[in-house]
Amino acid sequence: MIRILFFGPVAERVQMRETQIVFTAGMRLQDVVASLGAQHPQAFDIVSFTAVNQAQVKDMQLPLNDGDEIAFMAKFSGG
Amino acid sequence: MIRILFFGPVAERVQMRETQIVFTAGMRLQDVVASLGAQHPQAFDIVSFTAVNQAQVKDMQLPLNDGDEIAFMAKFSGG
Amino acid sequence: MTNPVRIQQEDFSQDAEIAALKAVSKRIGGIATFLGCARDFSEGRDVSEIGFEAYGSMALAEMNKLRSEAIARFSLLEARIVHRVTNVRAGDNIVFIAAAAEHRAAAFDACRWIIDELKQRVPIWKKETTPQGESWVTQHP
Amino acid sequence: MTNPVRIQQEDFSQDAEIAALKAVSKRIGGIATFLGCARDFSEGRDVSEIGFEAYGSMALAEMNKLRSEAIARFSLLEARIVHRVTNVRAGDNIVFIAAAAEHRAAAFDACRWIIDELKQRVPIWKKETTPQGESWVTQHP
Repeated sequence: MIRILFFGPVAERVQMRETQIVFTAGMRLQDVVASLGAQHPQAFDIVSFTAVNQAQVKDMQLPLNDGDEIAFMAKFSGG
Repeated sequence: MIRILFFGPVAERVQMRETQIVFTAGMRLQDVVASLGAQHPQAFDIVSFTAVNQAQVKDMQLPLNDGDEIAFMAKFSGG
Repeated sequence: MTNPVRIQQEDFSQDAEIAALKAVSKRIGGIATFLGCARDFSEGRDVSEIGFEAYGSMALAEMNKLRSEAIARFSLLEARIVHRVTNVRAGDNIVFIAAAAEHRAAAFDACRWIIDELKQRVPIWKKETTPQGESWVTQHP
Repeated sequence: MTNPVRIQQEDFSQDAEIAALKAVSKRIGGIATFLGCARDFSEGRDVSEIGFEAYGSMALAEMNKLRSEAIARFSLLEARIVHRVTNVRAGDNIVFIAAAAEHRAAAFDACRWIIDELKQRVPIWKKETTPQGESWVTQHP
Protein backbone atom coordinates (compact mmCIF):
# COMPACT_ATOMS: atom_id res chain seq x y z
CA MET A 1 0.00 0.00 0.00
CA ILE A 2 1.00 3.63 -0.60
CA ARG A 3 -0.25 6.05 2.03
CA ILE A 4 -1.43 9.41 0.68
CA LEU A 5 -1.71 12.47 2.95
CA PHE A 6 -3.49 15.79 2.40
CA PHE A 7 -3.27 18.86 4.61
CA GLY A 8 -4.93 22.24 5.04
CA PRO A 9 -6.24 23.75 1.80
CA VAL A 10 -5.59 20.60 -0.26
CA ALA A 11 -7.39 18.39 2.29
CA GLU A 12 -10.32 20.79 2.16
CA ARG A 13 -10.61 20.43 -1.62
CA VAL A 14 -10.06 16.66 -1.68
CA GLN A 15 -12.48 16.40 1.24
CA MET A 16 -10.31 13.87 3.00
CA ARG A 17 -7.07 13.92 4.94
CA GLU A 18 -5.72 10.53 4.03
CA THR A 19 -6.21 7.68 1.56
CA GLN A 20 -4.38 4.59 0.39
CA ILE A 21 -3.65 3.24 -3.04
CA VAL A 22 -2.50 -0.23 -3.92
CA PHE A 23 1.19 -0.49 -4.74
CA THR A 24 2.05 -2.15 -8.04
CA ALA A 25 5.52 -3.08 -9.24
CA GLY A 26 7.21 -0.33 -11.29
CA MET A 27 4.93 2.37 -9.93
CA ARG A 28 6.31 5.90 -10.20
CA LEU A 29 5.31 9.12 -8.48
CA GLN A 30 3.80 10.46 -11.71
CA ASP A 31 1.36 7.51 -11.83
CA VAL A 32 -0.05 8.52 -8.44
CA VAL A 33 -0.19 12.20 -9.44
CA ALA A 34 -1.99 11.38 -12.70
CA SER A 35 -4.53 9.13 -11.03
CA LEU A 36 -5.34 11.38 -8.05
CA GLY A 37 -5.07 14.55 -10.13
CA ALA A 38 -7.77 13.28 -12.49
CA GLN A 39 -10.08 12.53 -9.56
CA HIS A 40 -9.45 15.81 -7.73
CA PRO A 41 -8.43 18.43 -10.32
CA GLN A 42 -9.40 21.42 -8.13
CA ALA A 43 -7.25 20.18 -5.28
CA PHE A 44 -4.25 19.48 -7.52
CA ASP A 45 -4.54 23.02 -8.95
CA ILE A 46 -3.09 24.28 -5.67
CA VAL A 47 -0.54 21.53 -5.08
CA SER A 48 2.90 23.19 -5.03
CA PHE A 49 4.95 20.62 -3.14
CA THR A 50 5.11 16.85 -3.09
CA ALA A 51 6.90 14.89 -0.40
CA VAL A 52 7.75 11.19 -0.34
CA ASN A 53 8.54 9.88 3.13
CA GLN A 54 8.68 13.43 4.58
CA ALA A 55 11.21 14.70 2.06
CA GLN A 56 10.34 17.05 -0.78
CA VAL A 57 10.56 15.46 -4.25
CA LYS A 58 10.70 17.30 -7.56
CA ASP A 59 11.38 14.38 -9.91
CA MET A 60 8.00 12.87 -10.81
CA GLN A 61 9.83 9.86 -12.32
CA LEU A 62 10.79 8.73 -8.80
CA PRO A 63 10.13 4.98 -8.43
CA LEU A 64 7.92 4.20 -5.44
CA ASN A 65 8.23 1.42 -2.90
CA ASP A 66 5.52 -0.43 -1.09
CA GLY A 67 4.78 1.38 2.17
CA ASP A 68 5.83 4.85 0.95
CA GLU A 69 4.08 7.90 2.42
CA ILE A 70 3.25 10.63 -0.12
CA ALA A 71 1.98 14.11 0.76
CA PHE A 72 0.50 16.60 -1.73
CA MET A 73 0.78 20.09 -0.32
CA ALA A 74 -0.25 23.67 -1.11
CA LYS A 75 2.21 26.53 -0.57
CA PHE A 76 3.17 26.78 3.06
CA SER A 77 1.85 29.64 5.18
CA GLY A 78 3.36 28.99 8.60
CA GLY A 79 5.32 31.43 10.70
CA MET B 1 29.16 78.34 38.48
CA ILE B 2 29.69 75.87 35.68
CA ARG B 3 29.33 72.24 36.73
CA ILE B 4 31.82 69.85 35.12
CA LEU B 5 31.17 66.08 35.00
CA PHE B 6 33.55 63.20 34.24
CA PHE B 7 32.59 59.56 33.73
CA GLY B 8 34.21 56.16 33.38
CA PRO B 9 37.65 56.25 31.78
CA VAL B 10 37.87 60.06 31.83
CA ALA B 11 36.91 60.23 35.52
CA GLU B 12 39.60 57.65 36.23
CA ARG B 13 42.28 59.81 34.57
CA VAL B 14 41.09 63.10 36.08
CA GLN B 15 40.76 61.31 39.41
CA MET B 16 37.47 63.00 40.14
CA ARG B 17 33.89 62.71 38.96
CA GLU B 18 32.81 66.30 39.26
CA THR B 19 34.18 69.80 39.70
CA GLN B 20 33.01 73.37 39.36
CA ILE B 21 34.50 76.40 37.70
CA VAL B 22 33.49 80.01 38.20
CA PHE B 23 31.41 81.45 35.39
CA THR B 24 32.67 84.69 33.87
CA ALA B 25 30.84 86.83 31.34
CA GLY B 26 31.66 85.94 27.72
CA MET B 27 32.94 82.48 28.63
CA ARG B 28 32.96 79.98 25.78
CA LEU B 29 33.23 76.20 25.78
CA GLN B 30 36.75 76.39 24.38
CA ASP B 31 37.88 78.37 27.45
CA VAL B 32 36.81 75.51 29.72
CA VAL B 33 38.40 72.90 27.44
CA ALA B 34 41.70 74.85 27.31
CA SER B 35 41.84 75.34 31.06
CA LEU B 36 40.89 71.77 32.09
CA GLY B 37 42.82 70.21 29.19
CA ALA B 38 46.02 71.89 30.39
CA GLN B 39 45.49 70.53 33.92
CA HIS B 40 44.55 67.00 32.81
CA PRO B 41 46.18 66.34 29.42
CA GLN B 42 46.04 62.53 29.77
CA ALA B 43 42.33 62.61 30.46
CA PHE B 44 41.61 64.97 27.57
CA ASP B 45 43.55 62.67 25.22
CA ILE B 46 40.62 60.28 25.37
CA VAL B 47 37.80 62.83 25.34
CA SER B 48 35.72 62.20 22.22
CA PHE B 49 32.42 63.83 23.11
CA THR B 50 31.45 66.97 24.93
CA ALA B 51 27.92 67.65 26.15
CA VAL B 52 26.47 70.88 27.46
CA ASN B 53 23.28 70.40 29.43
CA GLN B 54 22.98 66.74 28.34
CA ALA B 55 23.21 67.50 24.61
CA GLN B 56 26.27 66.80 22.51
CA VAL B 57 28.09 69.91 21.31
CA LYS B 58 30.67 70.08 18.51
CA ASP B 59 31.09 73.86 18.25
CA MET B 60 33.74 74.83 20.80
CA GLN B 61 32.81 78.51 20.27
CA LEU B 62 29.51 77.89 22.08
CA PRO B 63 28.87 80.68 24.60
CA LEU B 64 28.21 79.33 28.09
CA ASN B 65 25.67 80.45 30.64
CA ASP B 66 25.91 80.48 34.39
CA GLY B 67 24.63 77.15 35.73
CA ASP B 68 25.52 75.09 32.63
CA GLU B 69 26.44 71.43 33.07
CA ILE B 70 29.35 70.26 30.91
CA ALA B 71 30.44 66.63 30.49
CA PHE B 72 33.70 65.49 28.91
CA MET B 73 33.33 61.91 27.71
CA ALA B 74 35.40 59.09 26.21
CA LYS B 75 33.96 56.98 23.39
CA PHE B 76 30.89 55.15 24.57
CA SER B 77 31.00 51.41 25.17
CA GLY B 78 27.49 50.53 26.30
CA GLY B 79 25.26 47.85 24.87
CA MET C 1 15.39 21.28 29.49
CA THR C 2 12.92 21.44 26.59
CA ASN C 3 13.94 20.44 23.09
CA PRO C 4 15.34 23.41 21.09
CA VAL C 5 13.02 22.61 18.15
CA ARG C 6 9.36 22.05 18.91
CA ILE C 7 5.87 22.08 17.43
CA GLN C 8 3.30 22.46 20.18
CA GLN C 9 -0.23 23.59 20.95
CA GLU C 10 0.57 25.40 24.17
CA ASP C 11 2.09 28.86 24.50
CA PHE C 12 5.79 29.31 25.30
CA SER C 13 7.77 31.65 27.55
CA GLN C 14 10.55 33.83 26.17
CA ASP C 15 12.26 33.78 29.55
CA ALA C 16 12.30 29.97 29.59
CA GLU C 17 13.55 29.77 25.99
CA ILE C 18 16.31 32.31 26.64
CA ALA C 19 17.37 30.56 29.83
CA ALA C 20 17.65 27.26 27.93
CA LEU C 21 19.59 28.99 25.14
CA LYS C 22 22.05 30.59 27.55
CA ALA C 23 22.65 27.34 29.43
CA VAL C 24 24.54 26.06 26.37
CA SER C 25 27.44 28.56 26.41
CA LYS C 26 29.09 31.36 28.38
CA ARG C 27 30.48 32.80 25.14
CA ILE C 28 27.12 34.26 24.04
CA GLY C 29 27.35 38.03 23.51
CA GLY C 30 24.14 38.59 21.56
CA ILE C 31 20.79 36.87 21.18
CA ALA C 32 18.42 37.96 18.42
CA THR C 33 14.86 36.71 18.60
CA PHE C 34 11.79 36.88 16.43
CA LEU C 35 8.30 36.46 17.82
CA GLY C 36 5.48 36.11 15.31
CA CYS C 37 2.05 37.09 16.67
CA ALA C 38 -1.53 36.87 15.42
CA ARG C 39 -2.83 40.20 14.10
CA ASP C 40 -6.46 41.28 14.11
CA PHE C 41 -6.17 42.45 10.53
CA SER C 42 -4.86 40.88 7.32
CA GLU C 43 -5.07 42.12 3.74
CA GLY C 44 -7.90 44.50 4.55
CA ARG C 45 -10.05 42.02 6.49
CA ASP C 46 -10.70 41.70 10.20
CA VAL C 47 -9.42 38.40 11.52
CA SER C 48 -11.01 36.94 14.65
CA GLU C 49 -9.10 33.66 14.77
CA ILE C 50 -6.19 31.93 13.03
CA GLY C 51 -5.92 28.15 12.93
CA PHE C 52 -2.79 26.20 12.05
CA GLU C 53 -2.29 22.76 10.63
CA ALA C 54 1.06 21.02 10.14
CA TYR C 55 2.46 17.93 8.47
CA GLY C 56 3.96 17.24 11.87
CA SER C 57 6.72 14.71 11.18
CA MET C 58 8.01 16.55 8.11
CA ALA C 59 7.67 19.99 9.73
CA LEU C 60 9.72 18.92 12.73
CA ALA C 61 12.38 17.34 10.49
CA GLU C 62 12.60 20.54 8.39
CA MET C 63 12.82 22.73 11.49
CA ASN C 64 15.64 20.59 12.88
CA LYS C 65 17.46 20.84 9.54
CA LEU C 66 16.94 24.61 9.53
CA ARG C 67 18.43 24.93 13.03
CA SER C 68 21.49 22.86 12.11
CA GLU C 69 22.02 24.76 8.87
CA ALA C 70 21.72 28.11 10.66
CA ILE C 71 24.20 27.09 13.36
CA ALA C 72 26.75 26.03 10.72
CA ARG C 73 26.12 28.90 8.31
CA PHE C 74 26.28 31.73 10.88
CA SER C 75 28.63 30.10 13.46
CA LEU C 76 25.92 30.31 16.09
CA LEU C 77 26.49 29.05 19.61
CA GLU C 78 22.86 27.89 19.82
CA ALA C 79 19.43 28.38 18.22
CA ARG C 80 15.84 27.52 19.08
CA ILE C 81 12.69 27.30 16.92
CA VAL C 82 9.21 26.83 18.40
CA HIS C 83 5.99 26.89 16.34
CA ARG C 84 2.51 26.61 17.78
CA VAL C 85 -0.09 24.57 15.92
CA THR C 86 -3.47 25.45 17.41
CA ASN C 87 -6.12 28.17 17.12
CA VAL C 88 -4.97 31.64 18.14
CA ARG C 89 -6.51 35.09 18.48
CA ALA C 90 -5.09 38.60 18.05
CA GLY C 91 -2.02 39.11 20.18
CA ASP C 92 -1.34 35.40 20.69
CA ASN C 93 2.11 33.96 20.02
CA ILE C 94 2.61 31.83 16.89
CA VAL C 95 6.32 31.29 16.34
CA PHE C 96 9.53 31.99 18.24
CA ILE C 97 13.05 31.95 16.84
CA ALA C 98 16.16 32.67 18.88
CA ALA C 99 19.74 32.81 17.58
CA ALA C 100 22.70 33.19 19.93
CA ALA C 101 26.19 34.18 18.76
CA GLU C 102 29.37 35.74 20.09
CA HIS C 103 28.50 39.00 18.34
CA ARG C 104 25.24 40.59 17.32
CA ALA C 105 25.61 40.68 13.51
CA ALA C 106 25.58 36.90 13.20
CA ALA C 107 22.68 36.60 15.65
CA PHE C 108 20.55 39.06 13.65
CA ASP C 109 21.46 37.57 10.26
CA ALA C 110 20.70 34.04 11.45
CA CYS C 111 17.40 34.89 13.14
CA ARG C 112 16.12 36.61 10.01
CA TRP C 113 17.34 33.81 7.77
CA ILE C 114 15.63 31.17 9.91
CA ILE C 115 12.21 32.82 9.85
CA ASP C 116 12.48 33.55 6.10
CA GLU C 117 13.44 29.92 5.39
CA LEU C 118 10.84 28.54 7.79
CA LYS C 119 8.09 30.24 5.82
CA GLN C 120 9.42 28.67 2.60
CA ARG C 121 10.33 25.21 3.82
CA VAL C 122 8.20 24.09 6.75
CA PRO C 123 4.86 22.41 5.91
CA ILE C 124 2.47 24.43 8.05
CA TRP C 125 -0.75 26.08 6.83
CA LYS C 126 -2.76 28.93 8.26
CA LYS C 127 -6.53 29.44 8.08
CA GLU C 128 -8.01 32.82 8.94
CA THR C 129 -11.52 33.31 10.31
CA THR C 130 -13.04 36.61 9.20
CA PRO C 131 -16.62 38.02 9.16
CA GLN C 132 -16.77 36.61 5.58
CA GLY C 133 -15.99 33.08 6.78
CA GLU C 134 -12.90 30.91 6.97
CA SER C 135 -10.18 30.87 4.36
CA TRP C 136 -6.81 29.19 4.00
CA VAL C 137 -3.94 31.60 3.52
CA THR C 138 -2.41 30.21 0.37
CA GLN C 139 -1.24 31.54 -2.93
CA HIS C 140 -1.90 29.67 -6.14
CA PRO C 141 1.23 27.97 -7.49
CA MET D 1 3.22 49.10 33.25
CA THR D 2 6.94 49.89 33.28
CA ASN D 3 8.37 52.72 31.19
CA PRO D 4 9.41 51.55 27.68
CA VAL D 5 12.85 53.18 28.09
CA ARG D 6 14.77 52.46 31.26
CA ILE D 7 18.24 52.41 32.82
CA GLN D 8 18.26 50.15 35.85
CA GLN D 9 20.45 48.03 38.09
CA GLU D 10 18.11 45.07 38.36
CA ASP D 11 17.61 42.36 35.76
CA PHE D 12 14.57 42.38 33.45
CA SER D 13 12.17 39.74 32.15
CA GLN D 14 11.65 39.23 28.43
CA ASP D 15 8.14 37.95 29.11
CA ALA D 16 7.26 41.13 31.02
CA GLU D 17 8.76 43.38 28.34
CA ILE D 18 6.96 41.54 25.53
CA ALA D 19 3.65 41.65 27.43
CA ALA D 20 4.02 45.41 27.87
CA LEU D 21 4.93 45.81 24.20
CA LYS D 22 1.93 43.80 23.01
CA ALA D 23 -0.49 45.69 25.25
CA VAL D 24 -0.04 48.72 22.97
CA SER D 25 -1.53 47.25 19.76
CA LYS D 26 -3.40 44.29 18.30
CA ARG D 27 -1.86 45.04 14.90
CA ILE D 28 1.56 43.62 15.84
CA GLY D 29 2.59 40.79 13.51
CA GLY D 30 6.29 40.59 14.36
CA ILE D 31 8.51 41.47 17.28
CA ALA D 32 12.30 41.44 16.86
CA THR D 33 14.38 41.59 20.00
CA PHE D 34 18.04 41.86 20.82
CA LEU D 35 19.46 40.75 24.14
CA GLY D 36 23.06 41.66 24.89
CA CYS D 37 24.77 39.41 27.43
CA ALA D 38 28.07 39.43 29.29
CA ARG D 39 30.62 37.04 27.80
CA ASP D 40 33.40 35.32 29.72
CA PHE D 41 35.89 36.22 27.00
CA SER D 42 36.77 39.45 25.18
CA GLU D 43 39.62 40.18 22.76
CA GLY D 44 41.57 37.18 23.93
CA ARG D 45 41.23 37.78 27.65
CA ASP D 46 39.11 36.04 30.26
CA VAL D 47 36.57 38.40 31.78
CA SER D 48 35.25 37.69 35.27
CA GLU D 49 33.10 40.77 35.67
CA ILE D 50 31.87 43.75 33.67
CA GLY D 51 30.88 47.01 35.32
CA PHE D 52 28.85 49.78 33.70
CA GLU D 53 28.70 53.49 34.35
CA ALA D 54 26.30 55.93 32.69
CA TYR D 55 25.75 59.65 32.41
CA GLY D 56 22.23 58.85 33.55
CA SER D 57 20.21 61.92 32.60
CA MET D 58 21.79 62.21 29.15
CA ALA D 59 21.70 58.44 28.51
CA LEU D 60 17.99 58.29 29.26
CA ALA D 61 17.29 61.31 27.06
CA GLU D 62 19.27 59.75 24.18
CA MET D 63 17.52 56.40 24.59
CA ASN D 64 14.11 58.11 24.50
CA LYS D 65 15.16 60.00 21.36
CA LEU D 66 16.37 56.73 19.80
CA ARG D 67 13.04 55.03 20.53
CA SER D 68 11.04 57.90 18.99
CA GLU D 69 13.28 58.07 15.94
CA ALA D 70 13.04 54.30 15.41
CA ILE D 71 9.24 54.34 15.69
CA ALA D 72 9.00 57.12 13.09
CA ARG D 73 11.71 55.80 10.77
CA PHE D 74 10.50 52.18 10.61
CA SER D 75 6.75 52.76 11.23
CA LEU D 76 6.91 50.68 14.37
CA LEU D 77 3.85 50.07 16.51
CA GLU D 78 5.99 50.12 19.67
CA ALA D 79 9.58 49.76 20.88
CA ARG D 80 11.34 49.24 24.22
CA ILE D 81 14.95 49.82 25.29
CA VAL D 82 16.28 48.70 28.68
CA HIS D 83 19.95 48.97 29.73
CA ARG D 84 21.35 47.72 33.01
CA VAL D 85 24.00 49.78 34.80
CA THR D 86 25.54 47.55 37.43
CA ASN D 87 28.20 44.83 37.71
CA VAL D 88 27.48 41.67 35.73
CA ARG D 89 29.11 38.28 35.21
CA ALA D 90 29.19 35.88 32.25
CA GLY D 91 25.70 35.07 31.07
CA ASP D 92 24.04 38.05 32.74
CA ASN D 93 21.76 40.35 30.77
CA ILE D 94 23.06 43.81 29.83
CA VAL D 95 20.71 45.36 27.30
CA PHE D 96 17.33 44.54 25.80
CA ILE D 97 15.79 46.05 22.66
CA ALA D 98 12.40 45.11 21.28
CA ALA D 99 10.79 46.45 18.11
CA ALA D 100 7.21 45.61 17.17
CA ALA D 101 5.77 46.14 13.69
CA GLU D 102 2.99 44.87 11.46
CA HIS D 103 5.52 42.84 9.47
CA ARG D 104 8.84 41.31 10.34
CA ALA D 105 11.18 43.22 8.00
CA ALA D 106 10.56 46.55 9.75
CA ALA D 107 10.87 44.91 13.18
CA PHE D 108 14.27 43.39 12.31
CA ASP D 109 15.60 46.54 10.62
CA ALA D 110 14.53 48.71 13.55
CA CYS D 111 15.89 46.42 16.25
CA ARG D 112 19.29 46.29 14.59
CA TRP D 113 19.32 50.02 13.96
CA ILE D 114 18.50 50.77 17.60
CA ILE D 115 21.31 48.66 19.05
CA ASP D 116 23.81 50.00 16.49
CA GLU D 117 22.81 53.59 17.28
CA LEU D 118 22.70 52.97 21.03
CA LYS D 119 26.34 51.94 20.99
CA GLN D 120 27.23 55.16 19.14
CA ARG D 121 24.98 57.64 20.90
CA VAL D 122 24.25 56.64 24.49
CA PRO D 123 26.80 57.73 27.14
CA ILE D 124 27.48 54.45 28.91
CA TRP D 125 30.91 52.98 29.59
CA LYS D 126 32.00 49.44 30.30
CA LYS D 127 34.88 48.26 32.49
CA GLU D 128 36.10 44.67 32.25
CA THR D 129 37.74 42.80 35.12
CA THR D 130 40.31 40.27 33.88
CA PRO D 131 43.15 38.34 35.56
CA GLN D 132 45.37 41.27 34.46
CA GLY D 133 43.20 43.77 36.37
CA GLU D 134 40.43 46.18 35.47
CA SER D 135 40.29 48.15 32.24
CA TRP D 136 37.79 50.48 30.61
CA VAL D 137 36.65 49.34 27.21
CA THR D 138 37.37 52.41 25.17
CA GLN D 139 39.07 53.25 21.93
CA HIS D 140 41.24 56.29 21.60
CA PRO D 141 39.57 59.07 19.60
